Amino acid sequence: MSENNGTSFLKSLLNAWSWLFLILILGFFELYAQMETGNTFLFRVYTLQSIAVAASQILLLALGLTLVIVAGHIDLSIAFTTGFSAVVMALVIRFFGPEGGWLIVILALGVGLLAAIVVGLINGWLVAFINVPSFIGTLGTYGIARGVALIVAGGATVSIRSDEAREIGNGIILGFPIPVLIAAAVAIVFSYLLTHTKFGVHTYALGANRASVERAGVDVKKHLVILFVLSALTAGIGGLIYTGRFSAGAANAGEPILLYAVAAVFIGGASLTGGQGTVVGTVIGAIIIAVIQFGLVFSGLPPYWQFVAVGLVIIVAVVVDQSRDRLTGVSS
Amino acid sequence: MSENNGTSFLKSLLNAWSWLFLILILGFFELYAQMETGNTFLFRVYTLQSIAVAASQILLLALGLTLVIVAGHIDLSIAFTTGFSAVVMALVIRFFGPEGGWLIVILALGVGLLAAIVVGLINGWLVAFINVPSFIGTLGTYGIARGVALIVAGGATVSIRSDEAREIGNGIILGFPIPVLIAAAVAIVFSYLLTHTKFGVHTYALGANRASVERAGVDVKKHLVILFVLSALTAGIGGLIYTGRFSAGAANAGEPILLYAVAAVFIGGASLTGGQGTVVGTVIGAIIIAVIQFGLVFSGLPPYWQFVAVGLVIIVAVVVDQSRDRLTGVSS
Amino acid sequence: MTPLLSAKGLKKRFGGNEAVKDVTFDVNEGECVVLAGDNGAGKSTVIKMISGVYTPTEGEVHFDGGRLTGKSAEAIRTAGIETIYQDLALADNLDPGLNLYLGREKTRRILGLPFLAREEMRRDAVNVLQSLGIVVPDPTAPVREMSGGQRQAIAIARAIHWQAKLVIMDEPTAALGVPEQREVMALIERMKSKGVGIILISHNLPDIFAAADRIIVLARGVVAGERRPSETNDEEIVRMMMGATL
Amino acid sequence: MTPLLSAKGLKKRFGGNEAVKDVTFDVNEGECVVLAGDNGAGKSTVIKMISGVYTPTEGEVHFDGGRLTGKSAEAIRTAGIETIYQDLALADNLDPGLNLYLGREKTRRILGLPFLAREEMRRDAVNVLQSLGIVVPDPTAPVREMSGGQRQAIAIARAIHWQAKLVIMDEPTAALGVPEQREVMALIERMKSKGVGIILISHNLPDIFAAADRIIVLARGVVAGERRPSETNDEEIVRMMMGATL
Amino acid sequence: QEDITITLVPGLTTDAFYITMNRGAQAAAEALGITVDFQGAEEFDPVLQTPVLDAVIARQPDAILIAPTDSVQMIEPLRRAHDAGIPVITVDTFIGDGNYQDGAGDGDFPISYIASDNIAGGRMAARFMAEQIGGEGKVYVSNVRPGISTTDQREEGFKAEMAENYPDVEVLETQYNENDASLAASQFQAVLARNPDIAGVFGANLFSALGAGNGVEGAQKSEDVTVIAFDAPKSIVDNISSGVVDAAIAQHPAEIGYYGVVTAYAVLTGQSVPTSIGTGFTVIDADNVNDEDIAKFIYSE
Ligand SMILES: Nc1ncnc2c1ncn2[C@@H]1O[C@H](COP(=O)(O)OP(=O)(O)OP(=O)(O)O)[C@@H](O)[C@H]1O
Ligand SMILES: Nc1ncnc2c1ncn2[C@@H]1O[C@H](COP(=O)(O)OP(=O)(O)OP(=O)(O)O)[C@@H](O)[C@H]1O
Ligand SMILES: O[C@@H]1[C@@H](O)[C@H](O)OC[C@H]1O
Ligand SMILES: [Mg+2]
Ligand SMILES: [Mg+2]
Repeated sequence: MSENNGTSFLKSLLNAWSWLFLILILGFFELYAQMETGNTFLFRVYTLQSIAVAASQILLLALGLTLVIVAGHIDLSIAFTTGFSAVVMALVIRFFGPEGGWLIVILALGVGLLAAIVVGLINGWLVAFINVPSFIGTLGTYGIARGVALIVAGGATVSIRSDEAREIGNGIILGFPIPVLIAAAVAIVFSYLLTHTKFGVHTYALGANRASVERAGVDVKKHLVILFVLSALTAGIGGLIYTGRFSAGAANAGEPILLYAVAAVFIGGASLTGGQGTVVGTVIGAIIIAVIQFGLVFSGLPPYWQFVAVGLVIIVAVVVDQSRDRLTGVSS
Repeated sequence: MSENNGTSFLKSLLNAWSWLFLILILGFFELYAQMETGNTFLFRVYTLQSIAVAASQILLLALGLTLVIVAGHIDLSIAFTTGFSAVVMALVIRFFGPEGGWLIVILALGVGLLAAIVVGLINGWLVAFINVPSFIGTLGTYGIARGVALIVAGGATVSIRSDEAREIGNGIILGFPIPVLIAAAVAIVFSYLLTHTKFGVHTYALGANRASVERAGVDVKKHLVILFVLSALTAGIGGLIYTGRFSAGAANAGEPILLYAVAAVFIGGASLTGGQGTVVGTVIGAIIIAVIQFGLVFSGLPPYWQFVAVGLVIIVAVVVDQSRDRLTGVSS
Repeated sequence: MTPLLSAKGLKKRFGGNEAVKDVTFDVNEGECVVLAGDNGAGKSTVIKMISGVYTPTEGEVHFDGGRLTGKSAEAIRTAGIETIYQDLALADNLDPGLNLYLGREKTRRILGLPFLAREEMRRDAVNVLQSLGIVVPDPTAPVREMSGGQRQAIAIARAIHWQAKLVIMDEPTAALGVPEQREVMALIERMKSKGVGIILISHNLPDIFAAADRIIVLARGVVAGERRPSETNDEEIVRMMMGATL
Repeated sequence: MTPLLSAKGLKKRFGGNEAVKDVTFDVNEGECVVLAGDNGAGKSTVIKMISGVYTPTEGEVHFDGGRLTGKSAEAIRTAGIETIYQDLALADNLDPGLNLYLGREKTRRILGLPFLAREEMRRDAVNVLQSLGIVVPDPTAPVREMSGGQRQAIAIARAIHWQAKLVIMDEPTAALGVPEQREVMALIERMKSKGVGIILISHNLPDIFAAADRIIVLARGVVAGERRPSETNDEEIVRMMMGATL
Repeated sequence: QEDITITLVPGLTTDAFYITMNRGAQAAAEALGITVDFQGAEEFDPVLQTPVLDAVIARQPDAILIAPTDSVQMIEPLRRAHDAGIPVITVDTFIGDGNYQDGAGDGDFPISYIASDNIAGGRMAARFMAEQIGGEGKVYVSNVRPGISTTDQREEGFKAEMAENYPDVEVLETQYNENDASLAASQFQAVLARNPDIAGVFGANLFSALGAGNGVEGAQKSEDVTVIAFDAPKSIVDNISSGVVDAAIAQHPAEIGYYGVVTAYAVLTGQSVPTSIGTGFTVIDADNVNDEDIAKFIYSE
């Protein structure tokens, strides 16, 4: 109880603002849909499922990235770690043929994740041991993962036929698409990691002041390696889901969503300089992005105006967030 | 003289390392060319011109960005500020028809730059006055500039017929392509700004510790607005050159170059947290990128392997830079 | 005589916490007013409301005939108030010369264009620091690489280098060596004799008694009392500091 | 009796500048050794070579029978050395409780999973700070929002909260109020009586004389001399500090 | 039926080809008195196209015309439209094997496929190139990036035609330019530096061709090097007039859009329609670029 007085209670209340903003735009689209088409926007299983699946594909890149950004670093390579692991998974399935069954699919998932972990280890090693700034180090592995994915795939995509893989990407359990369940599980684990474990505290401290953790006797190099492996791992899971959803491993699977993933993390409250950001914030950020993408198409706004609208909404999302600080006089 | 003793002399000597690395890769390609094809790689006006033009297109996005990054911020919107100003210039020329002559082209250049400045002002206002984190604010204007460029263009590209515009993009003066001369002029001005003026000192101080400049009585908000306007302005110049080179203003002109521009700034020694980086470094960074892009094609490496090689070279460029610190024992 | 500076009813609230309230005091020309008080009493908060870092939640500050409250840090500095902050507020990536002149850099024209006079500023920094008894081994190095006391001396140098009418010093000698502390105390005397007003924050009782014309004691954000050094002693001051806490 | 800690021939070079050289000294159990010296003399550099922040350019450190040099900061802390750094080294975005326990956080198992015991750590922090005479208005706030003295107290709390065999304190009282300074001095006495070895860096002569069993004076990076407080006086110590400079 | 609404989902919204296709679709819509919406993603990519498609399905249009961004990967997302009872017609690109309604293969459910065959277009470019360079010499393909099915197919057709019918033409490694004309220009110059005898470049889309043309011009090789462009927006046509580009393979996107809408209308009004409609190509070069009847094949931008 004692910590729930004063600022802290106020804070948790105010952290609800991004939720509020999300509810606001949902309300807006619902109203619009009712007036314009007479149909509901929100209260359809199909709409909710579609938005949730789109958000979860963004989220799987954004979750690991959140940890890396909180620690004051960045990971660009996830753009192609996703593709690399998607391609590797597809190759394993193709190698054993469509009759492989669950055993082979599970093997393929494992090998796909291993591929991602290798990228993460290289990133961690570069940043922690060779002191390469993470922006440049992971831009390097971005190119490497891309090239290797294309080389092993022997082209851009490896298509497969596997009902089991398809089930992972498109199955629905109790109304919840499997990709959404997986993303939710990863989000819960990462939220736990970041808020309730030593590892999480050290990640925040690292972002604020590397010396503080180093001098406190934390093995910062090891910590960094783990961070980049986690980031690669979630991106890799994103790749596996991709392969399942689309029955093809594509080397480019993650590239077009990188920017959205980074945006989700920043909308969620992270900062370039590190030390800030939460998993819950990133989840809301990813959902906001998925909702406006869906909602704008749904509303029938012409495509070029949608670019403008997405830009505006992103800015407004953060301005709303800022004004809460101003209202409560936290800044000077 | 007094400041050229001790560390400082050593420093300036060591800053030559990135030059050295550049010379190294040039040497490598030259050697390769001599052995493999019997031709020279480097000692052809034509090769040099071609690399320089490619570098200058990257550089025009990277120069303004360098200032912004030194100040601890980022500007993603340049990806489409370039396209916006390219499109606007093309529209003005098209409006007056192919017989407009220099007067119209100059008018078009002016209006194109004005368009860019508007984007810069919005960025500056968002970051300085509304306290929107620059990553999100400029991601928002990225979308807006993109949408507006496409809307005003009424499509993706605006083609023009203007010998004057074509001259700006493709002319050569005393062996120097005009785009290269323009980029060089901007680089010299920005290098002067960053190293020899109050504005430059405040930019570095801002990146290290915003409070230090604020409390020293510098108008930080105004400073930020100027920074973002400068960044938009150089990106806009890049757009004008693009329109000249290709006789078409394309809304997407800058988008594929953004990542290379950011990479050039970081290869040049800047850091995510601000307070570091130089114009000279960025110039070398951009040249390194242009050289490897050219050199790898020249060397006949298969395309997928080129992705891998670019990644490796980027990493090695920075590792070389790091090892100099290690050799001189600057780090603990 | 109207006071050089007068603060009236200053209050500052951070979120739910009122760090400072009802703080009213004057500073006259050539006078050194010491703000004393326990840790967290609100001393730094008070001086930041004067120097323009914080906007007071309530109250206002007048200086040299004008109203300061609401003005920018820039305007307040131009009006003639220099401040040494407790956290120093240095630009760690710049050398001592540039830190000394930050915001007021010296330039030299070459072909009509202004160029920073880096060496000159550096030389000046070395001289000012020397007058405080501080030698930095490499004046071209960024201040990040300097020792705690060297850094503090640079912050002091920055404030005293300008012809200010009022100098605010938040624990200026905390990191300084013995001889340097003495230099700063002597400096305060010299500035007073030139008519400069001084607000000094210090936890060092001998220094407080040596420098102060008046001592204002803050306790838990409010003024617990005001004394002239000749009217009081160490014990009373310490008791006043604790006063509100008991 | 073998000393608890012995430093032999320590040297540290930064770029072209030799900040410290030939520094040799011992610390015994229950002994307080003061490192005194002017600003920039090399005191902080010496203790960072002991605590593992810097690797010495030359020389080595032995502690409690083992060699420290080359070990990580982590290993050195585990071996039983706690350090209060001059720059505090706090994680500004965390609350006092997490800063107190940084690297050694308390957890509690719920359904077999470890969860940080935030409230418990916070409560402990409030208590340790209270024992130093410090009250923070909101212990859930990040330490970024604390006053200079509150921050320093958190750094002190962090070092004394653990059962260390040697505590290194780099100007621990610089930002503290008068009563808090007294608390820290008393604390040093209590630790000594429990057999803890202490290295104290301070510019405050009365404190130096009160706490020290031996005073080692550094001047311009080298040991200018070593004295027991009973054998010397303020003036001699100050002269030794300046010694090499003259 | 006044209130028929059809949505056209292009491969990407910012491309002259699809903008022109939309123009044709709107012309048909006007003629038929129905509504055609245009909704798509910013890049030619299945991950981006899928959420757009999902939202389009939520609006429940009467039919969907789509240029699927991948033949395999878009099967599942399009099945959702089919399952929702919305007829699907693919334009420009196809899913599965492209043969619909024959009971074979995964992606069999679309009603019809209306396009100019990109592989055939690539072959046409190769034939024209071979003629121009006299049946021998070195050429290469300047392409966007691996993984875009349309441009990949043009490259495939180009290479296949050369391999089968022009043994003396050597096709060098493809160069990928990320849709950056500036990079495409520098790549041409690098290829030239290595192969001073380079005879031709096939630019597989607008920016690849614009860039290659600029590179050729910069090297003052316009006389010796043949540049063939795929697609014919105005900027390419201007470059043909000025001699920088030698020829463009123009698809007929407006026709595709027009027939697409008409086919959908036919389906919705209960007529039977063919499962595939091929639209042609027109080669634009210096000889015919100023002809009256060529103008209609120039894309809007
Ligand atoms: N930015 C801030 N946000 C929230 N609380 C703050 C902030 N700055 C100061 N405080 C609180 O206000 C109170 C007064 O702080 P202030 O820094 O003025 O103390 P001080 O008298 O200068 O103490 P010290 O002697 O330790 O420097 C403290 O309890 C502190 O925690
Ligand atoms: N990281 C560094 N890089 C370069 N020079 C350094 C570095 N750290 C310290 N120095 C230099 O080494 C010398 C000794 O510094 P040190 O911090 O040890 O002094 P100190 O005795 O602790 O002084 P103070 O009492 O002011 O804290 C100083 O001249 C300082 O400028
Ligand atoms: O220009 C191309 C267009 O013609 C094709 O159909 O889709 C991909 C585009 O890049
Ligand atoms: Mg204070
Ligand atoms: Mg020190």
